[in-house]
Amino acid sequence: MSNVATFDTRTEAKIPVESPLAYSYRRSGAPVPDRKSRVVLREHPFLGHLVLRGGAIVLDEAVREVLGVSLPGEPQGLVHDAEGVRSVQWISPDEWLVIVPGGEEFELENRLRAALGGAHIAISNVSGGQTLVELEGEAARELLMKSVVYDVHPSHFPVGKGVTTVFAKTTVILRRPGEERWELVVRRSFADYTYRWLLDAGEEYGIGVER
Amino acid sequence: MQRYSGFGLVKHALSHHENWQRQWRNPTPKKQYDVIIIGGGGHGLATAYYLAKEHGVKNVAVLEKGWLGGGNTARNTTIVRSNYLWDEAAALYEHSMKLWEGLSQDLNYNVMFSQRGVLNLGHTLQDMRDIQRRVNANRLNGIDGEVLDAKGVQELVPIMDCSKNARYPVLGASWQPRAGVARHDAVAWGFARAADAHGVDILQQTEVTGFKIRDGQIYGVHTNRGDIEAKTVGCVAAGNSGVLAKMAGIKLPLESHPLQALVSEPLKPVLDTVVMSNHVHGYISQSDKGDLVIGAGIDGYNGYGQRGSYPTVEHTLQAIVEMFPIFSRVRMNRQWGGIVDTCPDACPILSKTQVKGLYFNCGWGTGGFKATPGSAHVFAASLAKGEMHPIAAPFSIDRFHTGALVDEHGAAGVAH
Amino acid sequence: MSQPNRLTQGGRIDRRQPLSFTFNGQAYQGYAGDTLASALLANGVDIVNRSFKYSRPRGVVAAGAEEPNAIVQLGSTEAAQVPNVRATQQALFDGLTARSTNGWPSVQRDLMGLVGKLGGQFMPPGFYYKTFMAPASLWMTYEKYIRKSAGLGRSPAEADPDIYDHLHRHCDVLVIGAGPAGLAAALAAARSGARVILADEQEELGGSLLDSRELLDDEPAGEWVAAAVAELAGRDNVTLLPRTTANGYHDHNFVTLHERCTEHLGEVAPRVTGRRQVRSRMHRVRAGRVVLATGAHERPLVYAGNDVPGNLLAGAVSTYIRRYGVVPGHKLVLSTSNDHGYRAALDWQEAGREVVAIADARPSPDGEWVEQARARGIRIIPGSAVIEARGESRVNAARVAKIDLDGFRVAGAAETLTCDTIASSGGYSPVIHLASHTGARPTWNDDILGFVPTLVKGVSAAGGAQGVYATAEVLADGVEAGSRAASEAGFAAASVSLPQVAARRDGAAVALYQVPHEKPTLRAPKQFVDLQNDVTAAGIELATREGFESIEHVKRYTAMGFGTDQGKLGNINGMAIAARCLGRSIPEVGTTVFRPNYTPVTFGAIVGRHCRELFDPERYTAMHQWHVEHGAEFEDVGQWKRPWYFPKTVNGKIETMHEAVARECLAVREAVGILDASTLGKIDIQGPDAREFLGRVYTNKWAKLAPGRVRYGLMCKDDGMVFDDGTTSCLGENHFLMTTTTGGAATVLEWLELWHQTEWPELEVYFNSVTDHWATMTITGPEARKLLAEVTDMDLDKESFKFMDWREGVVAGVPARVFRISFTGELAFEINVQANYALHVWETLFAHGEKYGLTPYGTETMHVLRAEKGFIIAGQDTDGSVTPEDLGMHWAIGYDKPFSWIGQRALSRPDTARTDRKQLVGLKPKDPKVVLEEGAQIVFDPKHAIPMPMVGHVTSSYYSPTLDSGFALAVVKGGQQKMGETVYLPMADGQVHEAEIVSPIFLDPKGERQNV
Amino acid sequence: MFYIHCPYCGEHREEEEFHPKGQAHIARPEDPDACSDEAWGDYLFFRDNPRGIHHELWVHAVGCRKFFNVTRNTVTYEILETYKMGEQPTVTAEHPEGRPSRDAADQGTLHEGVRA
Repeated sequence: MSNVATFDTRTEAKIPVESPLAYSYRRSGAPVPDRKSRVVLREHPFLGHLVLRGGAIVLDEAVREVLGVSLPGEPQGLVHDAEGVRSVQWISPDEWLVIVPGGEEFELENRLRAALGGAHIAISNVSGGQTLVELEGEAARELLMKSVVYDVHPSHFPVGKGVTTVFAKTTVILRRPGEERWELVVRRSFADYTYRWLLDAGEEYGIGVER
Repeated sequence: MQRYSGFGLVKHALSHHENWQRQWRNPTPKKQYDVIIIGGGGHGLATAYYLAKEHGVKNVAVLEKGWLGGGNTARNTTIVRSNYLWDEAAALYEHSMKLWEGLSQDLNYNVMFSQRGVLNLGHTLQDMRDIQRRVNANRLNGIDGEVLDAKGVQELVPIMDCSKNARYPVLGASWQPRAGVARHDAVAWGFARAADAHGVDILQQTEVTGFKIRDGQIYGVHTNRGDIEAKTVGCVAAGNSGVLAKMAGIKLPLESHPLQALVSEPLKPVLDTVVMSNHVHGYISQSDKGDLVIGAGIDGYNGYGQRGSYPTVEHTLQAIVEMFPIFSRVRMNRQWGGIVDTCPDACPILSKTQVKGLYFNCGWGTGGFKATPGSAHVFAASLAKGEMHPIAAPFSIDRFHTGALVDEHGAAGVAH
Repeated sequence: MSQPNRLTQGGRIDRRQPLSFTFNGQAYQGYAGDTLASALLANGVDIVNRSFKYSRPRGVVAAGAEEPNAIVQLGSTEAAQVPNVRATQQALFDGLTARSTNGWPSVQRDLMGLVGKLGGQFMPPGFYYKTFMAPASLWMTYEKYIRKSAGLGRSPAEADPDIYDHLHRHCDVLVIGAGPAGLAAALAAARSGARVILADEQEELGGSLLDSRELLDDEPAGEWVAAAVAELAGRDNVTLLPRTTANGYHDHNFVTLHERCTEHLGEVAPRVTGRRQVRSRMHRVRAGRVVLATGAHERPLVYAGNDVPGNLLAGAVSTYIRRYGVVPGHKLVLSTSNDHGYRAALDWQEAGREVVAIADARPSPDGEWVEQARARGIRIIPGSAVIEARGESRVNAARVAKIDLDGFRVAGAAETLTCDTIASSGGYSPVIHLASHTGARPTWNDDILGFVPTLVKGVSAAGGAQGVYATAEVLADGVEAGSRAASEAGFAAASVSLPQVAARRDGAAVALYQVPHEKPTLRAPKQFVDLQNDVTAAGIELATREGFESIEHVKRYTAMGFGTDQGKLGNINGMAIAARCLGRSIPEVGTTVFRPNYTPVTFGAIVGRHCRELFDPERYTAMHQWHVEHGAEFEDVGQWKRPWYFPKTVNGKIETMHEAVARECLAVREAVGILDASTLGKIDIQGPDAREFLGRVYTNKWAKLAPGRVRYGLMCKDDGMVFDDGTTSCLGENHFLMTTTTGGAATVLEWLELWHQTEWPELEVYFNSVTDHWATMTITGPEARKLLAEVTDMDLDKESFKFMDWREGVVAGVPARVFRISFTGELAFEINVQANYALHVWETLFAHGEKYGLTPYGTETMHVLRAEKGFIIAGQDTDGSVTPEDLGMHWAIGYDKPFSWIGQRALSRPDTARTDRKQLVGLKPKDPKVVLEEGAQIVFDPKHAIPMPMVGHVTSSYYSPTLDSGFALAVVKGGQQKMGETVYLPMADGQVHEAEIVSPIFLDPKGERQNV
Repeated sequence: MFYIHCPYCGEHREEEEFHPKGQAHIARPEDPDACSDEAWGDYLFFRDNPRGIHHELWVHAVGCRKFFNVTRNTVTYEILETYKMGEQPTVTAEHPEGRPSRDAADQGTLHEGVRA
């Protein structure tokens, strides 16, 4: 696809990397979880994040071919591959977020582009711009209730759902990959605010951070 | 008109207050007037007053569909200032300020105009540039004001957090000492009483349901109390202007939005000036009764419901507590909403229309209360003379076609 | 310690848990389960406050949210101060410290009271409108004294030690109020499986059942409450929220519930295992259906002297006796218009104290409780009322007389009965406040003599809230409302069997609001309507005489209902009095509108966590840590923290901004500087129509920009005014990278989407934000190429990598896109790398940069450097009223583009086409040492009288170390045609600066320096 | 605070996720250069401002980022319907109870996703 400039922003060279939360760990610390921690925060940094734009029908076939999962066509859908490490999430009628293990994203983009031929689509690599923060534990849901305006009750937010919503005074993509597990996709420049908010609001649950 | 004075008060007290007269009559509508003012808020009543007092036009009716002073006059945060950026707006608001300064005596009604000064805070470098620009312009327009640095602000308002640790530290402010607050209801009542004394008929519960227009000339209105004739009609109906204009087949570039405000419980005096911040977005003063009177933002959607969205109130109080951390334990007593008719350039419309004899005075957005006497004074002159007063002339509807806007939004900067 | 009014048994207090507290410095004791008000009454404290206007002594009147008098200041330390606490709703805790809010030197002996007594007659409503006008110059002095006497409590002087919280909740059915109706509704809804929230403002759920005389299933009502609460608590689809007030009912069933989490425990929230707890929490509830089970407030009667301590609501008397084991006096006279009031007399007598008489306004009362009272030998005086209470600091007698209800007159001689307590009941007013928040006006119901709520979609009312008062009916009403709400929310109704309640025969009530006095209202002793604001019946009558005929006018003129109780006790009485004076009915006078809050809520709770460090997000770039470590001062740009300048310590002294910026500027002009430009918005644009789209949203041309090239673009709105700018790079034939201003990033992206989605959906193009993905560092200055060459093997030759080119490569081992664009006028490379690598690249540049004098610079230096080149900053040199022509950017306007781009049409309007508009120019101060003030106004004639015609203003102004002179950008009327002319800038200090209009490009007009 | 059904997300979402963008169905004139100054001024600035039923453009800013239309009563604030770009309202001031269906006549004249 000569009309679009793809670019591998990642290198195999041994270069020090900094996750979006690196500054926050230094500045605000990371309380070690203990037995009384009812919620634990874990960052999954350096994953591959791709934004897929295009028509659902066009993209679906390519995604199935390349990733082996079908594109969630219904709003708020979130699917994982068999290994549970690659996911595709509905963001908008013509937008999906693909998250894969770090380093796979460039090849994936190229394979998708190849599979899509000349179709009108767009793929943007945003791996450096966001990070995945996981919340786990019995108090995770209540911590989210303090933070997001969206209804996170299990009857309304089953496993396999994901939404973009208001988090305090910023925006997150909120996903529920498992019963006790929630994921926040956080923009890099807002990561510190989000982290400080979660530590503050999570204090009463004895929030711990696993690093 | 029964004159009010301290002596009179004592005299009435001795007769158990049994001899106070009505402040205004409750007349039955006449068939015909020289001028009809639609809208019995502050602007409308004041227009009638100045028509009668300054132009000898006494055969005037003010038509109010509800109760006088019941719209935005009763629902604002009572701030009066004239430190506007653009020459045209500054001239209008300063004209008003000068009238405010003698208003209680002029009306023989204490509108409690308290010139305790207004601070407009700056929190960013661009805020400070805008403040300097505005204060410099004010000075050359003959309007008082100075630029203060953070220390100067702290001295004026010791209870405010002016430290560098704030999320958006106070870098400075503009300070207009002559600005202040006034007792909003009293303004409507004072003008009503004074207009009534000049013979103006204030007709409450009188709703205009249509206009009588022939050959492009207005000659009266239909109301729920029958038709009333007049060859000059001034619409001063704030949020309802659009609805009226539509009846006359006139388009206005107006949108009516909810503007919220709130008060705390009454407190002992703690804040003796008016503090406004565009950047963290809240403004606050303390009323003579002790309530903190706090202004919230305009909601982005159109609304006639006299209420807005709760997050707007939350954001406003966040701003107030950010500026005044000591108020965290103070309680919010009441919130309410007004309906503000906003123009695309944040300036009002004082204009003739394509219907001869039909004038509009509207689009005041958040600036209406402070403009009350000035707006009415120039509008009355325009109605009396059939020609827009020079101070009113730049605010014609035409500007939205020629592009000659008086953009007070620009004063706050658009993109950074 | 003695509690003279405490009963030895009964009530829901725990006598085994005594609690100490102080009031006005005096130590007292109460029990767990007390409110501050019940504890004060137990201790025989009569005067709890002084009134607002007349400074009259006041005591406790009510037992709940409607209390107007018992407003106190809480707190033993400065930071813990809480103004205006309602003693009837404050749970007693050990160590509670309270004071009256008014009264000087003390609430017992108050000097202002003397003023009120002597001067009260001179303070009719609105007196301040009628005086203090002469001389005009003294008004501010008068006002100072008026203000001094205002207010209730005082603000703390220190910051709040506590934290607050929000919880976003969603439910199928929200039940507000946990009295009989609310409990029944919650049970019905809960059993259907719906998600239910039940909130109640009191310390305990149960409402009126907690002090009821009635038996439910032959057990005291409290037993049924306990069982119902236990069932609800055991269900995981139910959330119970005691101590939680529904304070605001907003659109589409959004309700704010304010939970007082620790206010019953102490003045500062105690820590639990070292962790902070919130003092109070706002539940922001979105409910499918709402059931208002908010009950009713009793109305007092309005009679002379009804504000003297010892005048209470009849229902409150019962509540204090039955719930708190407190009898607030010894000898009671009851004045009532209905049967409910009799409860107070029966309870009083059962508590072992004397009921002197019951003055019943009805000529022949005959209900069941009336019969009981009669049977117990209590004296009932039919057709009568208390017309006047006597006493100063406590009631010492009641004057009772026959009254003529229709004629509004006293119909017989008054009898003076010695007593210390007068209880009154004028019937009930449904609590319609929340329904009224929605904007729906309540309607008057003559059957219940009260307003009932008008309900919007999705809400229903049950029990007292809609005028249903008999317990059995209330319970049934609750079940019905709860079932209906659940079924409307999609849940099948479940059965709820109601407890048996013995039916009671009540006689009909009469309408009685103001009690007549022998003297006409204006001459009678004060009859209070709104106790908190000292509004009297005479005041209302006077207002109506003066022409204030609408109830809104009456309220505003007298201040009725504007207190912290929002007229819960007084408003209906006030309306009734206004109606009487005007000869109209209550609904004709007008209905009232209640506004949020139902009861006042602390700012802190509304603010939640959005304060202090979490007031607003701070956005950081990937290099932020480095900036902090290197001593940067920061500038707020939108939510970003950008380095403003990097002051160095030279000889132990920290540089001023002026010094630092001069050093940074020279480093760039003479060596090399580096800027963190990551905050610029970056939008990835892909699609076959991307180029066409750019042509429509930018003023200039994009048709021929080749891959590998970069172009500056200017964006207007359709009114022709500039709103953003930036460079856009052609990455591929169908692929562009747009940059925006830092503050404009989100706005521009939404702007592009707006046009694409709503006007040109046929254009095949997508926009994605990649702002955060890339970190951007600009190295600029004559040494920039040499520096870059050390860390890359890219071909940096000026012929193969031209100005306004971009190239891919590896910088410091990291894949990078490098853009040869310049905002400084110097040779410059903008290096973009994935943000996770950014700190490494940045530090590598510094590792190599020292020998070239690599200097970090911030936004201030960037501004100076760009201004020397005449480059604008959108939002600083433009203000939403500036066109591209005004900026002199003819070169960036494609008038001949095929599509009429956004903003083009507007440029030919009469005003925008004028040639004498304010135009961007340079200003050279005549005195090079002068740095003009940004925002200084420009005039052609400095001698002109004020108001002086202004022709423009300075938009940007700096000292240029390169030019060793001040210089400025400005807009001047017709300025582009006035090169070389002199303008004047009259300043606040009296100085008038002179400046010459020059080109806005001060340095290197041919652009040679950036092109090397 | 409104609860708004996003026609693209297919569910009700809190107002805080949305931004109002003014009156709906204001189309940019096809040929701006052929417009009179008055027509251009009308397009830029003049809006209906009804008391009652109003059609508005909103964007699901913190969500799917799609623009869509809302029919709302500006007095009661009740939202009567939301519909995608390119569709026409069924509830109007003339038909406050809603027209029987989005009839064919309307559908025929619209094209995908435009304001008009």
